[in-house]
Amino acid sequence: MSSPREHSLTTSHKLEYGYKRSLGPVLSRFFTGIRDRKILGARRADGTVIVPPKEYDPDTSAALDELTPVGPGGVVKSWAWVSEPRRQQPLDRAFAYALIQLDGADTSFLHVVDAKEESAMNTGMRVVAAWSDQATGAITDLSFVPESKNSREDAN
Amino acid sequence: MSEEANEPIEVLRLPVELEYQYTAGESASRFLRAIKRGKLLGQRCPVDGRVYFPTRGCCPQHGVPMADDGSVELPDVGTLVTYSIVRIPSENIPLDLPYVTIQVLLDGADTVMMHVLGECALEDVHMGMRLKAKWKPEEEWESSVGNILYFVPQDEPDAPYDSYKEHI
Amino acid sequence: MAELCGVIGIGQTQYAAKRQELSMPGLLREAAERALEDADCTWADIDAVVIGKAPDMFEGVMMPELFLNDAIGGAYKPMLRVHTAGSVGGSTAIVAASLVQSGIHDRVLTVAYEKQSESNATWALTISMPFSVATVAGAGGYFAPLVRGYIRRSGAPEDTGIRVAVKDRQNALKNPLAHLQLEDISFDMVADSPMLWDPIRYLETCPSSDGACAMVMAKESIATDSTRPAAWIHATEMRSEPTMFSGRDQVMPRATLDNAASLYKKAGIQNPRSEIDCAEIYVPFSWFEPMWMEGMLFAPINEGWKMTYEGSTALDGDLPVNMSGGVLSSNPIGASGMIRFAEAALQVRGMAGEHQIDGARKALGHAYGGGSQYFSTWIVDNRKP
Amino acid sequence: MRDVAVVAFSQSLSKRREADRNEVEILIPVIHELRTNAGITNEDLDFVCSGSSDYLAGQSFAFVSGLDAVGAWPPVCESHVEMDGAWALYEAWVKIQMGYADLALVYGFGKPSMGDLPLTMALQLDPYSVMPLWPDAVSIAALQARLLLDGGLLSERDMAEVAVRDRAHAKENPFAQVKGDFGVDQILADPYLVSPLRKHDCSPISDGASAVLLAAGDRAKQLCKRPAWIRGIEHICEPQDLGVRDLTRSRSVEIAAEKAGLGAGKVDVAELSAPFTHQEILVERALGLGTETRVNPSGGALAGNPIMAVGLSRIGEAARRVWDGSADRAVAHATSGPCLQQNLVCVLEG
Repeated sequence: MSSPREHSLTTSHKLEYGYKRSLGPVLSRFFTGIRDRKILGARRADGTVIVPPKEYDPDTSAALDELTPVGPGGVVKSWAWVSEPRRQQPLDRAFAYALIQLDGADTSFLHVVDAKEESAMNTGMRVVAAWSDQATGAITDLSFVPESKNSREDAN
Repeated sequence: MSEEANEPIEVLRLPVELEYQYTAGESASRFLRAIKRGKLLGQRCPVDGRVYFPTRGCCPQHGVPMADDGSVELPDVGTLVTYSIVRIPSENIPLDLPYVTIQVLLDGADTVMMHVLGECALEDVHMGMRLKAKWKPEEEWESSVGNILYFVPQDEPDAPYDSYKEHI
Repeated sequence: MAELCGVIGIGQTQYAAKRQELSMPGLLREAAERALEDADCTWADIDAVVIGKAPDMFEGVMMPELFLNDAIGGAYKPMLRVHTAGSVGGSTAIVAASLVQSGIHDRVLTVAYEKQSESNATWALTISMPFSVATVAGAGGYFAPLVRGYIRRSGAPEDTGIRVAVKDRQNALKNPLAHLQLEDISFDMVADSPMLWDPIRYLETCPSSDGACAMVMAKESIATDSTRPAAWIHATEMRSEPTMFSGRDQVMPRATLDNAASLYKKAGIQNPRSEIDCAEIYVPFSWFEPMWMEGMLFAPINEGWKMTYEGSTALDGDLPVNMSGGVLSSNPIGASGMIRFAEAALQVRGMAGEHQIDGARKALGHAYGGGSQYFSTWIVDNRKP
Repeated sequence: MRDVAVVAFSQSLSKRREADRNEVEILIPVIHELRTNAGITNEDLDFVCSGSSDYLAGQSFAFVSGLDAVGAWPPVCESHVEMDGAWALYEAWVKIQMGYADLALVYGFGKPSMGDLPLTMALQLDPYSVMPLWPDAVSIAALQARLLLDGGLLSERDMAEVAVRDRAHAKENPFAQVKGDFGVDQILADPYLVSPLRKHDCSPISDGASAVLLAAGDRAKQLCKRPAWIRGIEHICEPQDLGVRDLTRSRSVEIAAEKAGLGAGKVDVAELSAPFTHQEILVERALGLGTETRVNPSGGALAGNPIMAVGLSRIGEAARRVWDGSADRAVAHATSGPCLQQNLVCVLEG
C-alpha cells in the first residue's frame, strides 16, 4: 500500500432552487401579517397562543384558525451566539439565534437577535421586532433587537 | 412575494442553495483521468469478466469491487442499441431541440452508455446503426464524458439485432 | 403466521397541477382526514404513522415527515418514512401493513404525497452532476428508449400506446379526483399531440400533480367490525434489482417477473388473468400498460399489447386496468403508487363510485420505480384470506 | 413475538473526509465483510433494508446506487427509509415478526463531508417560518443547551465530562474518529464554537457506513454463538416545533424506553447516538441509566458520527458487548431531527 496513488477527482456542485411555498389559509394570514408588520399567533383549544402559528395543534393535531396579534416585544428564553455567520444566514455580522417568547404568546419563536456583541445578550432580556425596509412577507423581513430603555418606556 | 401591497400572500418564493464537494470515487476517477487523455477505459467484472463502460465502483450484479488491474481500453466506435428523439426542453440540458438521446454499446463493452447522436437526419436514426465518437478539440479535454460531443453515424452495415438485443 | 390486516379507511385529495390553496401539512391533512372519516376513527385511535414520498428535493425539505408528522396525528407516536423511488407509494403501504400483520399495532395511518408545484419535477429528476453530461430529460427521456426496445421486441402496433392513453383518459372522466379531465379525448387527439420523447407523445405521458393519498389499516378484529367493508390484504410483495449491469433486461426486468410470481403464490392465485377482477398498475407512460401486463404475468412475453388492443383492459374488458384513470391522469409522484394500492382496495370494497367494476372481489395494486428496478404490489380482496 | 437477534455487524472507519471513495465505495467492503464474517451469501437473505439521505449527497435517489454494493442479483426483497439505518433495522425486525423473513441485511451510509452538514440540517426545519433563517444544527443544539444550563439542569462541566469519558472509551475503538485522554479543565478552557457549545460538545462530522445482520430463532443460533436478542424495540417522534416542545427532557426517549421494557432489568451497557454532550446527558436521564451501566464503551456518536449509519452502529456496538459476554443486557439508542426530535430505543439481551 506504499505506492503513491492518485486521489479521487473532486469538484464543487451547487444545488439551487427557488421553491414556491404555497401557504394555505393560516400561514397565508401570518405571512401577510409579516408583510404588514404585524406578528400573529394561533390560539389553541386550551387558550394558549403559539407563535409562529400552525395550522394544526402540534400536540393534538386539532385544526387551529383563530389568530391573534402578539409582540412586537418579547423575552429571550435561550440564545446561541453565531460569531461567524454563513453566507445563507440572515445577517452578515455576528448575531444570536434565539427562542423568544413574544408578549401575548405562551411558546417561543425561533428568530435572530441583532445584538452586535455577545456581551449584549442574556437570557431573560427583552427584545423587540425590527422591520427591514423590504416588505416581502418572508420571515426574514424582521429581526429582533435588544429593547432600549426608550422603547420600553414607549411600550409602557 | 406579492406585487399588490394589500393582496394576501398565498405563495412565497424561498430559495434553497447548498454547495457540495462532489467526489467522483476511485473507480470513476480512473475512468475520468483516462477520458481526459482521450482514452475510453472500461472495467472488467472480476466475477464474470464482463466489461463495464462507463465504470462503476463495483459490479452491481455481484457486489464486488472492480479491480485496478481490470481496466480495458475501448475503441470510440460502437452500436446504437436504442434511442429517443427528444422534443421537450429541460433546464439542465443545453442541447438544441430536437436532439437524439441514445444508448451506445461500444465495441468490446458489455454495458451501454447514454449519450447523444449528431450529424444525422432524424428520419435516418435507427437501432443497430454503427457509430463513432465525435470529440471536442484536444485542447478542450476535461475529466468528463462531455469530451465526446456526440456520436456520429459510420458508413458501415448495421449491427445485427441479435448482437445487441440483450442490452436493451 | 401473520395477523390479518384490512384496509378500513381511504382518503385521497383532489389531484391538480397546483393545490396552491394548501400548504404541505394541509395537503396531507386533506387525505388523512378523509381516511379517518372513512375508517370512522379519530387521531387518537392511530397507533403509528408511515409517510412516503419521492426525493426530498421535490419540495426542498430534508426528511419533511419530521415537520409534517404532528399535522396528521403523529405526535408522540412511532413514525417511519419510506423512500423507494417511484414505487414508494406502494412500498409505504406495504410497510404500514407490516406493522399490523406483525401484530405490533392495531391501527396504522399511512400517507404518501408529493407537492410537485413547489418545484419542477424535471429539474429534481435531472440535477446535473459533475463529470457527467446530462442527456436524459426527466423520466420520459429515460424510459422512451426502453419503450422503443419493447416495440422492437414485441412487434406491437405503433398505436398501442395511443389506445392506452385514450382509455385511461376516458376512465379519468369517471373519477372526479383525477387531475386531467379531457372531455373531448379521442384517438386523433392523442395521435396528433406533440411527440415529446419519440415514441412517446404528450398525451401518452403523465402530468405533474399535487396530491396525497392516505389509508387506515387495522387488525382483523377491528377490520371485521368496521363501519364500511374492509379490503383484506391477501399478499404483499416487493423486489429490487440494480439500475444497470451487463445483460440486464431493462424492458422486462427479472425483478418484475419474480415479484409477480411470488405475489401470486402468496395470494394463492394460479391464474392471475382469470382470478383477478381488476388492476391498478403504475403506468406513467402509456406503453407501460402492455409492458406490465407481461411483467405481471397477465399475458405471455411480447403479447401484452394484445390485451390493450383487444380491449381486455378497458372498463368492460375481462381485466380492467386503471379504472381511476391511472398515473396518466394524476401523478403526485410519491403518492402515485399508494393511489394504485388504494384504488384497488376501493374496488373490492365496492366504493369506487362511477369507475367501480361491478362485482370486483379481488384486485391488484402495483407500483414501480427507479430505472424499472423497484417493484411493489399487493392483492386485496373483499373476503378474508 | 418471534425471537430475533443481531448476529453480525460491520462498519467503516468514521472519517472526517473520505477523500477518495464515494458512498458506494465506502459501503462495498462493509457489506462484503458482513457477509464473509457471517458466512452467508445474498441468496440466504430474505430481506434487505437501508437508510440514507438524498440531501447529504446533494442528489435525488442517492440510495439507489447503494444497491450496487449489495449486488442485488437475483432481485432482492428490499426497502429503504430516508432515516438512520436504525429505523431500517426496525423495518426489517417487523418483516421478521410478520413471518416474511428469517434473515435480513440492514445498512446505513452517508458522506456528509460533501456538504456543509450543520447548514444542510437546517433543511429539516419548518420550511415556511424557520428554515429561511438557516439556523444551523449547532446553533439549534446550542439553544437547547442554554435552556438546560440556565435552568440549572446541568453544567458546562457535566458536558465536558461526557466528552472526556466518550473520547477515552473511544481509544479502544479502532473505528472511532475522536479519541484520546483529555482533561475536563483543559477542554473547558477552549473557546466557544457557538456559545454555549464548545467543539468538544459537538460530535464530529464523519463519513461512514455500517451494516447489521438480523436473524430469527434457530437461524440466529446457527450464525452466532451468543446472539444478541432484541427484547424490545420502540421509536417515538415528537412534534418538531422547538418553541412548543419541552427541550429540557426527552419525552420520546422516555416513552420508547418504557415501551421497550428497558426498566425491567439491569442495563450493563448503553450505546447512545446523541450528537451533542448535553443531549447525551438528556438521553441517559430519559433512559433512567444508573452507575451500573457502562455508557458508550465505543465512544458513541461523540467519537464518530457517520450520520444515517450512526444509530445502526450503536445497535451493532451494543450487540458486540452481548456477543463477547461483557454484557448480558444492553440498550442502543438512535436519534433523528433537531434537538432529539425522534428517538429509537433497542434492548438487547444475551
